[in-house]
Amino acid sequence: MPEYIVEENALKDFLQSISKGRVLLSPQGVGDKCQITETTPDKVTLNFTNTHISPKTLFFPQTEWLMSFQKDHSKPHPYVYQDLGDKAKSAVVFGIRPCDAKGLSVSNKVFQNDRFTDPYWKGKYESVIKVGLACKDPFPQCFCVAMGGSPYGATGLDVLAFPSEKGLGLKPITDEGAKLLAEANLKEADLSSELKSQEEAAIKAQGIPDDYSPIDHRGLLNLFQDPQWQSIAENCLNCGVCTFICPTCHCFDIQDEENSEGGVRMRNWDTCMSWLFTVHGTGHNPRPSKTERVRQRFMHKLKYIPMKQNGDRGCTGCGRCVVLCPVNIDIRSVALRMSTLNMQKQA
Amino acid sequence: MSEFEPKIVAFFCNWCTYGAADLAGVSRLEYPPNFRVVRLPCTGRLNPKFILEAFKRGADGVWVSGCHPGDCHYIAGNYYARRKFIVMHYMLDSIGLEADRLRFSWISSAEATKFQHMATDVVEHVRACGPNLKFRKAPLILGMEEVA
Amino acid sequence: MASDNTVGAVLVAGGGVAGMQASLDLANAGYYVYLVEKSLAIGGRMSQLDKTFPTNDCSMCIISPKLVEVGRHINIELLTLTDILSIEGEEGNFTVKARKNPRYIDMSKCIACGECTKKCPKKLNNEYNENLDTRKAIYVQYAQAVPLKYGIDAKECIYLTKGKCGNCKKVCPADAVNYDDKPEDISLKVGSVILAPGFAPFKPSDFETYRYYDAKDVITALEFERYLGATGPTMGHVIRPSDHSDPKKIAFLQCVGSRDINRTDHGYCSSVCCMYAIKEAIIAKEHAGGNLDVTIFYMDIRTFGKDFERYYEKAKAAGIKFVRSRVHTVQPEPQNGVMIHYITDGGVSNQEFFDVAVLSHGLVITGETKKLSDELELETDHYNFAKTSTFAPVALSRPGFYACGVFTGPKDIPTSVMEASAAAAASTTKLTSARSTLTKVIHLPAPVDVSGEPPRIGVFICHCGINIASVVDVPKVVEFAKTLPFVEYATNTIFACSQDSQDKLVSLIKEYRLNRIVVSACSPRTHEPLFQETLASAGLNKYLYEMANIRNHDSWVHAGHPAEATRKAMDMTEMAVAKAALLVPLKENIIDVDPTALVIGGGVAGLNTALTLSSQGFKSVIVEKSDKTGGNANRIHSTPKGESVPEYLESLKKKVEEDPNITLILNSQVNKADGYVGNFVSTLSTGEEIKHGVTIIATGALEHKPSEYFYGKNPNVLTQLELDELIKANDPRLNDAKNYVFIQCVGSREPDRLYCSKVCCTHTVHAAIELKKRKPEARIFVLYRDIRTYAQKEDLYKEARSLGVIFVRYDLDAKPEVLEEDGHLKIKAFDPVSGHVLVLSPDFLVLAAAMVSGNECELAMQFKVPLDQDGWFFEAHQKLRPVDFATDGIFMAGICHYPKPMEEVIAQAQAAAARAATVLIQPKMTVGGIVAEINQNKCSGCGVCVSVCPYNAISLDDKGKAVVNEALCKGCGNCASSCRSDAPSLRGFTNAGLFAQIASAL
Amino acid sequence: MPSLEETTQKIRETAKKALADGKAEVVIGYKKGTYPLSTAPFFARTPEDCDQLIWSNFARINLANYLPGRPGKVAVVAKGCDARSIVGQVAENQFHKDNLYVIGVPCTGMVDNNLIAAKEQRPYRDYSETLDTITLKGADFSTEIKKEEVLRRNCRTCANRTPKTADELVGPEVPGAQADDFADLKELHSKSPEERMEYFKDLIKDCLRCYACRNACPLCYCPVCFVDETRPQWLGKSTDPMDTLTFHLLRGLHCAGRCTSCGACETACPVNIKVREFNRITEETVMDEWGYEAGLSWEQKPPLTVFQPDDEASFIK
Repeated sequence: MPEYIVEENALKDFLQSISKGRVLLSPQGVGDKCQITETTPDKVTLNFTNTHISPKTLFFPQTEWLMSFQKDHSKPHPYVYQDLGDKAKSAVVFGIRPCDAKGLSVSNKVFQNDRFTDPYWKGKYESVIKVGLACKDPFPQCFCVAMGGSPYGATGLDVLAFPSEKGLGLKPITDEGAKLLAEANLKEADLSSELKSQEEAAIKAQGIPDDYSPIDHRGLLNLFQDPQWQSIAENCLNCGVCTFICPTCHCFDIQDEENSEGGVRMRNWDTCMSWLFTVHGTGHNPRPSKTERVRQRFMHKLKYIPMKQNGDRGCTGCGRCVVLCPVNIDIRSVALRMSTLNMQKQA
Repeated sequence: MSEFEPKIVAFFCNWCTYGAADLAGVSRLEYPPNFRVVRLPCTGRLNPKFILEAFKRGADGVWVSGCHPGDCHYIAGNYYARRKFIVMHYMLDSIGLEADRLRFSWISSAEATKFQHMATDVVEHVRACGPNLKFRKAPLILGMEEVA
Repeated sequence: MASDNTVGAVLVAGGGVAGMQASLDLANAGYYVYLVEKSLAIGGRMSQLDKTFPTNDCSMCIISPKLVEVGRHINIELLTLTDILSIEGEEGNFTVKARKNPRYIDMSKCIACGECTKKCPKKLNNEYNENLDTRKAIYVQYAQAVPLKYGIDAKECIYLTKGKCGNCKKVCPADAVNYDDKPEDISLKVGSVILAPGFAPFKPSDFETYRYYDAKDVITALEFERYLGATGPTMGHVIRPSDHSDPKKIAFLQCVGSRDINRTDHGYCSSVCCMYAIKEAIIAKEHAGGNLDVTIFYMDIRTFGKDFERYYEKAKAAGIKFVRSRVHTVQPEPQNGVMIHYITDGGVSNQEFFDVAVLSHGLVITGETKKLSDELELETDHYNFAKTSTFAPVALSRPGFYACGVFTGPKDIPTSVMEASAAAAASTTKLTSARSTLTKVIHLPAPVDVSGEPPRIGVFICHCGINIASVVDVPKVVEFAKTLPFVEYATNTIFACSQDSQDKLVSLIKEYRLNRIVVSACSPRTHEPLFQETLASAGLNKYLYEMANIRNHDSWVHAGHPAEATRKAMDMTEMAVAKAALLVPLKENIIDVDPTALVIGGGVAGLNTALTLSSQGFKSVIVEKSDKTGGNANRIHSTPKGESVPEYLESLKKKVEEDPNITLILNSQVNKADGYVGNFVSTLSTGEEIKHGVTIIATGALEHKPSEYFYGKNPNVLTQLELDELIKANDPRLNDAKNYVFIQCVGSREPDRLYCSKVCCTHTVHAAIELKKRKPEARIFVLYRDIRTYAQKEDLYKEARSLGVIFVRYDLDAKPEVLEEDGHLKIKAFDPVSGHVLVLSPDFLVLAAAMVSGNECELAMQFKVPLDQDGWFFEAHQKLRPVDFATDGIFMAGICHYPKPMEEVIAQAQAAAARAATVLIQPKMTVGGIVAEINQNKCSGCGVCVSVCPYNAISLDDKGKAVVNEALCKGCGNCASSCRSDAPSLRGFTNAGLFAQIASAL
Repeated sequence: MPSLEETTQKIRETAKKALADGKAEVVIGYKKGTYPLSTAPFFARTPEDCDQLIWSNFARINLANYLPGRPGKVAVVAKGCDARSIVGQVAENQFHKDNLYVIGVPCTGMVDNNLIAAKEQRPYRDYSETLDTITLKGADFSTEIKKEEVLRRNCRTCANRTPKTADELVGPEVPGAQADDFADLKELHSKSPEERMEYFKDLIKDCLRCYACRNACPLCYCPVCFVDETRPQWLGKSTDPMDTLTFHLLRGLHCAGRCTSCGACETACPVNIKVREFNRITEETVMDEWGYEAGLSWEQKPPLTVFQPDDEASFIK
């Protein structure tokens, strides 16, 4: 597939073109206010680090109403839940980072796979064309490389955009992406070598990546029974910030709410850091302490998901949890400890 | 009724204000029918959450009333309650709940007329505030057609 | 034991607060009580009061629960409209003849709806409001009256006098009016009699000087009280009676009909007027929003009780003026108000205009009461008060007769209540063998287990005749109720409270297997117990009941808005149903009670408590810190009544020593206390461990050691007790002494000890008389601030003056100056009457040193009971529970509570015994019901519930989690609202239940 | 004023001594973080461990958090605010004073990373700090920032910087800052109720309901928090603004008379909500009404567990 170039002054036209008949979504705001929102072509900027919290909100909002019932006997089906339906709108998101796109693709496999499909996720995920923006200058928190990704990675994207010397480079990834670009009337250009050298430089800028591959190899039980979990958990406040801002955390809690007229069934983000997450109706809690909960988080990201998703990790190195953890529990250090332990056990 | 009729949840202690309301009844002292009374043993039983819940559920006003300080059937229940009320009052006032929506009073079981006047006064003040639109939960959307 | 003919019942005559308290204590101690009241309802004078001093508690609020308790007590037979005709027999077995006068209302039918009163054409003066407004010929005495049943004033009723009208019978929806009601003579068998006939307020009509008889703006204090009262003629608005305008200036004239032998023969002090005047002044100022001047004209301010002096100071700080002068003339002004003429302390004649003059009239024994005393052959004093001795303060001259309240002398409510309990104890010391022989017990069917069943709610909507149904669309409410979740059955009923409705309720519960009942009718405050009993008789746990008050809170107050009232009734019913669905059966548990009392302190109070308990058949252990019993009384020579204290003490100690029920442990104190009512375990300093069911604290107080007036520096400066010791020992030093000076209030009524020590004025006057009698030529000066010889003690003051004792007043800012010249005392004191400085050179200077608390902080902490700011033990309620602590099972007696003279100490000791007996009588106690419980899984052990529990019912267990002691919990719910994690839950008022109510209210 | 290094040294010595003297089995302190401008809580159990302890301008988290329910004897490094929290925890029976050794660090305030981010947007990989400055080092730049300019809000108004209730101070007492005068709250209070509510609703509009503020709070140690209750459910769990507001209101009420303005909640908030705003309201109330400041002495009783018969409350009619 060909690559395209959009010159700096043509960016607006390009965005105009790809958002025709669609909603345009793009990161807006700076610092802790930066998030992907509906916008117009003139407001799109390439000058941002990354959204403050992950863009999973696009497909998996913090609160989502699923169905409702009403109590009025004069209306049809009183007291019976009715599907509120999928509210997906056709959209294009411009500026999603490769780490997040990859992360969302991990969640996508959770929400739709050969066993079942979550219609609420599916509708939204599939109606959004994802144009990613590669990271030329990585930030101190970035470690996508170590997690098997790349600042120029294309997983989960339809199109990868990157800052080229001549403007904005665009590389179609999927057919849908190719179609989008083809319809945009763009100038074709061979940017493959520039892309390659940029990517290499960006990878290099992240430094020599830690090697977490030992985690993949063997020993689920070894990892599980590692006494070090206790010392990691000792610091943890179970605050759950890591899960809320994570692009691959996808757990939710179903809640019903009612008033005098009727009620709705909704789902809200949940966090495995919470005591409540696993507590049973009987009061029994299979994850009774911080240790089990902390272990769950890291094992899920770094062991269970790779086991289920052909080696793809549940962490894509976006670094949000590294920055936002109030007690500096750094997933990189934890992954290293898991790697080291495993090697010791094998030795 | 074309005029806005406020809905008010009242929390009365059993021994004083509930008694005053009983006596107002015995004395046939009329007051507006806008209250629904939740009877508590003592204002000391009033958890601040009850007030918030009433507003969240759409009450236009809340009225809390108990024994005068020193008259508590439970020796000191209303003294402790008063401290809670002070904290609660300033908190809700600070965050912008109209002061007239939340009334605290002390009405003894003998003060039927005070009860009547207070009841009327509470309704008038809440009515002047208009419907509670800001300090309540958004209505639930119950049908597909209404979904944006 | 009951082989003799002892009767286990007591007659209590008088349904005022004293009679009620005596009845309750008797009934709770295993005696059947006939409470005879001559009017329509109990409540007495206290029901007329707006507020009570010194806490400004609402009088009705605090008396109401007591009224209801008396009215519902299974072992108190309330005989209203009843006169005592004769009492024959002797202690242990009296026959009382009494006449029940007709009420003309069938009490079992009357629902107190008030329809009759509305239609009655006859307007009459309303005695409850001191005739300031009107009532009808068919009426209730006051709105909260018990029994809450109407009655017809036969002398005034048009039908009964003229045979016409009959309106009330026509409108009565319950068919309760019975014009054919007749007097009924009854005969009662009782073992003893307690008389609590109370008093009448002095009628100042005869005083032409005060012009009460003709000046509209001269009113009595009780009239003023009614003006202040929320249920009074002006609903609490203070007016100038002549034109109903807002008064700007009010004068109180003290000692009207008291301390007066010129016109009234009432030489005694009425004890309460200073305080009630200050109270009314404070409340009036509050009502007027500050726009009111109040002046109190007085002779001596007598604020001698607990917290009274502070109250006085508070009044002064609030701007109430106090003028020391007896007003000689009140002159009505032409239009409104009065001119008051008086002479100041300095002898200057003055006059001042006031809008209203309030006469602080005294307490008087009525002719009717005097007649009763005479008929019963009871000795009375020259003021018609019944005679008692210091050492048996509630026993009357005839065996088997006891008294409480103002019958024996003017006194305030707490003292009356104390005496009431004392009378309950004293009147039954001879009846122990017959205890529990006449009392009734309720037998209930075995409860049906409904746990685990889904709620099946029965809803009963009451018409209350037309009281509800004329406003609320009852059938519509019933139909609505049927649609509510868990409602299995809903119906309407004309009178839910009638016997046939109750029977129907029982059968419906069975027929529909109802396991929750909601009644939408009247107030749970009056009717919940009735329905709960019905539930219990159907085998349903009585807590599976909820009530919607659609009468008092709805139909009666929204008569003009039937549609809204119906909507409201539906909402109220929905709220009740929502709460009911979440109700669970509440268990009541049984705990054992150790029938032993621990009495801490072996003074007069402690010894009397133990002896009284022993006479009731209870064992006690007295723990005394020192090596001998008797306490301060060991130093006292004689009582103001002239009785010998040493002789009394000797016999008292002997009785205690010989009593097999009493164990006396000297030289010991409590080191550690655990447990709760029924089950205390205390460890003594001797190492001994004592198990006891109740605790009585009677640790006494100390005489203050003055640090002024050369005390401790000059051997001729003595305290009162030191003088008493000299008198007692007939010390030769007294033989030579000719000149005495007494200085009062040494260490009392000063900023850092802001209370009156109560006993010193009487003590000084008594000692002065004694010294004068011994040596008539002795010159005695008493330097005082206010002489506080209250009640009949005023006679002593008068006697001392007539014996030539010279009283010179001083102010706190000009205290007497004491100098020493060559070892001789010289005292300079300013005499405000003459305006000169007196220089006195006494042989002895006697200091009326304050009584100070023993500072029992440790003991207080051990038993978790409070001390007040002056170090006195703090009672559960200053008016109505003067011997109880808030914590159940702990009582107090004597001067550890507050300084008081010996007769009051002994009365309080007997009262403590009576209160203790109500616990000790029960081999098992029922606890539980509406109490708090802690979900320990949610408890963080932070202790906030422990801090806020007013009853010390919560403690932390060995795991650091909170636990509720059901025996102590009263169900206020403070813990439940204070806990951040909602670990405590108040049964019957759970968060879930209340949330359900809120949700269905909206 | 001792330098960061000197204080670090003193902390290490004190910690080692506390372990050696048997005053503690573990010393809870700070170690250098893995990410610029951070520290991590550290549990030192051996003298070697103690050498990892540091003092820093980024020792933001309140280590009192780790005390409730912890068995054994513990020494803890505490700033002024942390020490006040510890007093509260002891008063509320969360930790026994006998098992506690408080190593107090007179504190000159901690840095708010968001303020740094506002001053320097370029990516930096390294940094250095002194007691008064922070220097950021990027690929081609170095920026020095005065600490005074980037102090956390709560540190700017901290009048109790020296932990006076500590068992031992590792440095000389430092003067407190001008206490919070609540001028902004007073200013806000002069506005209309609509504006006030707007302000607070806007304040919390980004709230994720993650409850990190609660979990970071040393006083939020309840076994079950009211937000996790189901019967009754005190508040809904969705993003409904009123439910969110209820959460913050109730947390504010629960902290009344207890909050020591340690700022842990704001430090933990992933979306930088000024969570403490709600606590400040109650802080002002307990100060104005009862002259109460939490955690200043071992004897004081939290204001909602006591009362005075004449407590002023003129709004009660």
